[in-house]
Amino acid sequence: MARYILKRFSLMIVTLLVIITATFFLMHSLPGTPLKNEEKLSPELRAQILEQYGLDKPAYVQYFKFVGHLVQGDLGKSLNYDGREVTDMLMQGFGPSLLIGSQALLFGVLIGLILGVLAALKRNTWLDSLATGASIMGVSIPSFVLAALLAYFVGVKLGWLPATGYDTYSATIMPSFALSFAVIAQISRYVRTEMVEVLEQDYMRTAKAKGINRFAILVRHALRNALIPAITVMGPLAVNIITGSLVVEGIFAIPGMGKMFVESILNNDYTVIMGTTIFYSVLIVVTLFIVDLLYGIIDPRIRITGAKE
Amino acid sequence: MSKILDVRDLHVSFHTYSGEVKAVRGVSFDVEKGQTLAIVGESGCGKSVTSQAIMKLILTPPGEYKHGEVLYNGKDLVKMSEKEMEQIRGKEIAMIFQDPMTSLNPTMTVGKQIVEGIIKHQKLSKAEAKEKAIEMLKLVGIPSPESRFTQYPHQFSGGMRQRAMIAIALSCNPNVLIADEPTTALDVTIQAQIMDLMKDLQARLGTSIILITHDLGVVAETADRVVVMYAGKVVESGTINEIFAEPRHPYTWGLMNSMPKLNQDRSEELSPIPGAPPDLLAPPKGCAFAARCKYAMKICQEVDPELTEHSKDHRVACWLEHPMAEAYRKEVVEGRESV
Amino acid sequence: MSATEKKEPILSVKNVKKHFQVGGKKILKAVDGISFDIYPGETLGLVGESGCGKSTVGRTLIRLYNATSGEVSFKGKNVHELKGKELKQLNRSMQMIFQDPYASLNPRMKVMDIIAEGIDIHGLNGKKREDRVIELLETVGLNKSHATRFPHEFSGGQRQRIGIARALAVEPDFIIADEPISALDVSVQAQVVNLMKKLQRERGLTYLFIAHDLSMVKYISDRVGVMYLGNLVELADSDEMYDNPLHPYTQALLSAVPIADPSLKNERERVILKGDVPSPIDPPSGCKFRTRCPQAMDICASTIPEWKEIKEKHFVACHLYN
Amino acid sequence: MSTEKTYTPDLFEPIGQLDKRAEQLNRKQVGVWKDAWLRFKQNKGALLGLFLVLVIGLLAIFGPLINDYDWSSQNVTIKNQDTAVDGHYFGTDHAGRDLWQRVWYGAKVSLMIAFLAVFLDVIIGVTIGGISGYFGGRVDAVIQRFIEIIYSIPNLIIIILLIMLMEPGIWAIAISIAMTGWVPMSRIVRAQVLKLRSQEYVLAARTLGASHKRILLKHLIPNVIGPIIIAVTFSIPSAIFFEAFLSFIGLGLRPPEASLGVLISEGNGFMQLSPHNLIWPATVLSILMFAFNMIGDGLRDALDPRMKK
Repeated sequence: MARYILKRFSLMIVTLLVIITATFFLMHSLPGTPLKNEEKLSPELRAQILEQYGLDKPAYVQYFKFVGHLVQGDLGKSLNYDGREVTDMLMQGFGPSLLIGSQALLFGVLIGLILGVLAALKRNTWLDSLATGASIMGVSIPSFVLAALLAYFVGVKLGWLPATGYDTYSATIMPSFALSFAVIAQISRYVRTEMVEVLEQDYMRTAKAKGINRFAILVRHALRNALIPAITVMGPLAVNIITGSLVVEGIFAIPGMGKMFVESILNNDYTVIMGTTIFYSVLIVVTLFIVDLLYGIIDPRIRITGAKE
Repeated sequence: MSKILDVRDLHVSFHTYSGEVKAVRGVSFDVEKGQTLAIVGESGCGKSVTSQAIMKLILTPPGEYKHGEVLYNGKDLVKMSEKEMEQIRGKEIAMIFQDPMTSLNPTMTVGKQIVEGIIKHQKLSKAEAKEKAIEMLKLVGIPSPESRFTQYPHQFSGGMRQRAMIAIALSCNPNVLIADEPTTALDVTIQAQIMDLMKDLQARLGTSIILITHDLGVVAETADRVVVMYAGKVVESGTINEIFAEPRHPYTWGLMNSMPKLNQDRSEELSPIPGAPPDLLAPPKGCAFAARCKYAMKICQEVDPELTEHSKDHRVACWLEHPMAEAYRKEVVEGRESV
Repeated sequence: MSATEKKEPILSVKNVKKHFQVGGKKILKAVDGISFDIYPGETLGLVGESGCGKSTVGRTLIRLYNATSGEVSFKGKNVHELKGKELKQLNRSMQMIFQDPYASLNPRMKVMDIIAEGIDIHGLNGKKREDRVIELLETVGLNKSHATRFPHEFSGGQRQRIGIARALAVEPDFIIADEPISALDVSVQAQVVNLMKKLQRERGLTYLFIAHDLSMVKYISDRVGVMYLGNLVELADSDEMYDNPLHPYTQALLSAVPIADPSLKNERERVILKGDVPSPIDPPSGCKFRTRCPQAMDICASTIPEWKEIKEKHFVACHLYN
Repeated sequence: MSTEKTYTPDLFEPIGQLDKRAEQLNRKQVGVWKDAWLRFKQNKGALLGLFLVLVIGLLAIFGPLINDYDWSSQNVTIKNQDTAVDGHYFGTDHAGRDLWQRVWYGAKVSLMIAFLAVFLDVIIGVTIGGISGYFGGRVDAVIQRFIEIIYSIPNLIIIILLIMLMEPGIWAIAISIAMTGWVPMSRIVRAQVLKLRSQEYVLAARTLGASHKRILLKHLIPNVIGPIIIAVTFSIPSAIFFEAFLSFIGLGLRPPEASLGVLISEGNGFMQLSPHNLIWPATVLSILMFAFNMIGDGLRDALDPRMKK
């Protein structure tokens, strides 16, 4: 097990390094310039600004400086918002995003699980078709389309919930719901497949032959075995929610990281783009690491022998 | 001796994508207390389906109990509700399966899997159930049962897993043990261990055993009575000596002749049964074996023979048993003996 | 088969080892130094329980695996050093029949193309391709109408015969049959075994017959070798092996085979081995069988028993016979 | 045997073994692909999906011929009309352009990008997966480490960074999407090839002396084609989604160019005023994604050997 953790951990570190390096050099090779209103600047002022941000040095010097600062949690200053610390901006944006994202995840996982399990149990009935239909709808309607429609109909037309802003708790409901749609779809699909497979396993028959009642068999034997692999979808789910948040936050005018990221892209705000990219990557890579770890702890086959089979 | 289990004219079908597969088409046999009944036949003959049907382990759908009764101590299991069946399964009738690798839950300790049934049927406390489970592990010959109790199936070897399966099955002292190809997935030396264990436990506990197998050797060494199945039907049944010493159905002959004898001359050919069993999606009109039978008569293609009593225990479903075929049968038997 | 004994061996295996690397630094010694000869026209049976390395032996002989060490010489040439034309020749004269009738035929190819694969590869255009395939189909008891069908339409026994026809297409002299009947029903096994014997009579084929069914092996083989954990423990003429087994493992193996005759039930004395086969990744020291051997001695733990010809043509590796 | 029935002696005449019948094939002759089609046909949802894709595909090609407008001409006098007059079946947008024309033109562009991206996916994914699986050993190990790293970088971030690097346009978008899309494809192909490589029929071909080329062409490719087709059907909606997503956050095509994403993004801006600007392209997009997902589901059931029995 220790070897397994170590292997996963080193992979995580390598991945992060690759991401940071790639992001940095990609940003450096980008066309266009980060300076606002460049044409109005005098050459002296330009040079001064470039120097101030360290942009006059060769790329590799900037890189090492960047990594050095990064380790201390310093992501530099925004080029756009008159020198605001990127770290501060991230911290500010992270709160709303985290709230909305985790609400979406919780709701989505819960509903998805229920749908998936029911669909598998009532295989080839109307319930199964309904759940399958719902999950295909979930992957077919992009979150931003759903968000825009919700904002208009529920927010503007019906006026039940605030269409924009982040002032009251009720404002988080619609964005969370819009984001949870894809989660429901993904989870219910996965759980159904796993569950159907587990239900056909020989050990289910063994359990039944013991005279255990149907409900106990489901809980003790089927669910556990079906949900262990379902843990692995958590990584892709986190990615899904982040992807969705980029647009959904914009639509509902939530002052979160997603909105900030999109704006930084449109403004060529290099330091913010880099900061956010790295932050997202860390988030996802760490999530994947935790998921792997959890999987290893929960599945005795990995926990004990360090590998499946 | 008294009958503990009596299967009468059982029919089981499966509804599949291509149509109704009539897997079991009228099977009757009975099991006596403390005895071992072997059901033999080749793959697809319906022996496994029959064994699972007794415990009502067939999923419906796609399966369907079309007809027949399974009388256990006089009560018909086919008519019982799931709730009532829960009191039968594991407690009265228990089962072990062919593949010990897949028949145990991979994410539950072996101990828990034994305890589960004990708690359900014997109303013991957790501690008592654990004690009983460890006792069972010891009984089936698993060394250091206390530490094995907390291990997972993947930490067991194939033979050990089958022992654990037997421990699960016997933990509530069932009256009938159904063993569905219990040694097929195991190596010869391990197979001998398991068969030995089963015989030993039967002698100690007085359990009746239904042994499902394709291996006539295993049958000869363990069974008291034998049922031979072909294409979802019983073609011959009788005591072990009757079946091996004077088999009467051409299919039973075929099975025996296709195996090399102990001292078979290498230059002598084996006599295989040509062809393959019929597709049970559309079973033939007459005798299902007619197409592969060396001794087929016209009637065999037309009418399916019924199981008739040759002697008290010995029953055969073949037109050669008919009085009108007596002369031909004599000819056939003489021909067989002269070879 | 006394005539064959004086001949030169068609295949000679000298101290062949095949090790696999599994998960990091662990080494699985699937075959750990075995030697034997096969003479033209004979059938050598190779038996043992799962994981003993018998299939690995077969695959190493035909170069599906490269031997870790040792030498396989076929008709006087080292199999693992052949290249180009000589390698092509080897592919024609040495062939293989596989275990799983469902996995050994490509589901996307018609029977015609499956059987003709060897003909196509080696450009054997002596006869028309189609005629040759039909001839082969008839040899294995099938017919012309089967040529245009796909494998999934056939039964296990028929598929196995198609596999045999594919091997025969290149006219080999030596065939490795890797558990060719294990996946088949008893009555169908006899079909395949009879066919193999017929082909041997008619074409003078040499077989290496790998199986775990001891009674079938005895029936088909002239000589039998018994393997345990990557080593040959005993090798002798079939009758000699079954009547007079020397190695304790062979004795146990033979006594464990159930015999389909209830009258013998109480007469036989059985040796029931304790415990399981140890892992080939970390096998016991000395004689690998000592952990389960009812007659193990002190020396068995420290010294690997020598592979010796105890009687004429009867080899065994056991300290009891030193 | 019922004694009441009487049988005539001639019925008891021996006829012996029916040798020929014994070797006869029971089943009807059905090719592998035909069998798959029969299964696919049974799936109503999949058929519906196929139908919808065909309809939208035809409309994307021929739809613009139906009325007399074109996709880029503006007519400021009829801005944001939401009813169908004068052959503006879908009304007009904020610049007075015909929405019917724009939606079908946009659908065509979106489909083109998706097909292009998936085409690149297949080329890269099959090559890398195939090499990795077929050669195995060290080659495989190196490729797999590399893929593991790429896999744990959020694909969204790679896409965004790449697209910032290139001039926005059809190719740039397709390439960016393909840059992450090939990973799952290569995984599928690798897993299949690894499995097939040790199948006995491949071993048989090797013992017959078959060349690498022959094994690849005759044995491996025909047997991995099924899973590839399934993966392709699921990759198309995913590519359509990413195109729309990029356009929505302003990194895709720019108006007046049109794609479904561009139209949805524009429509979102005028949501309050005239929701039909959003609803039409959003509906087409969702139907398209729904249809491809349904087809994928149907194909998986039809081609997946696990379901065959």
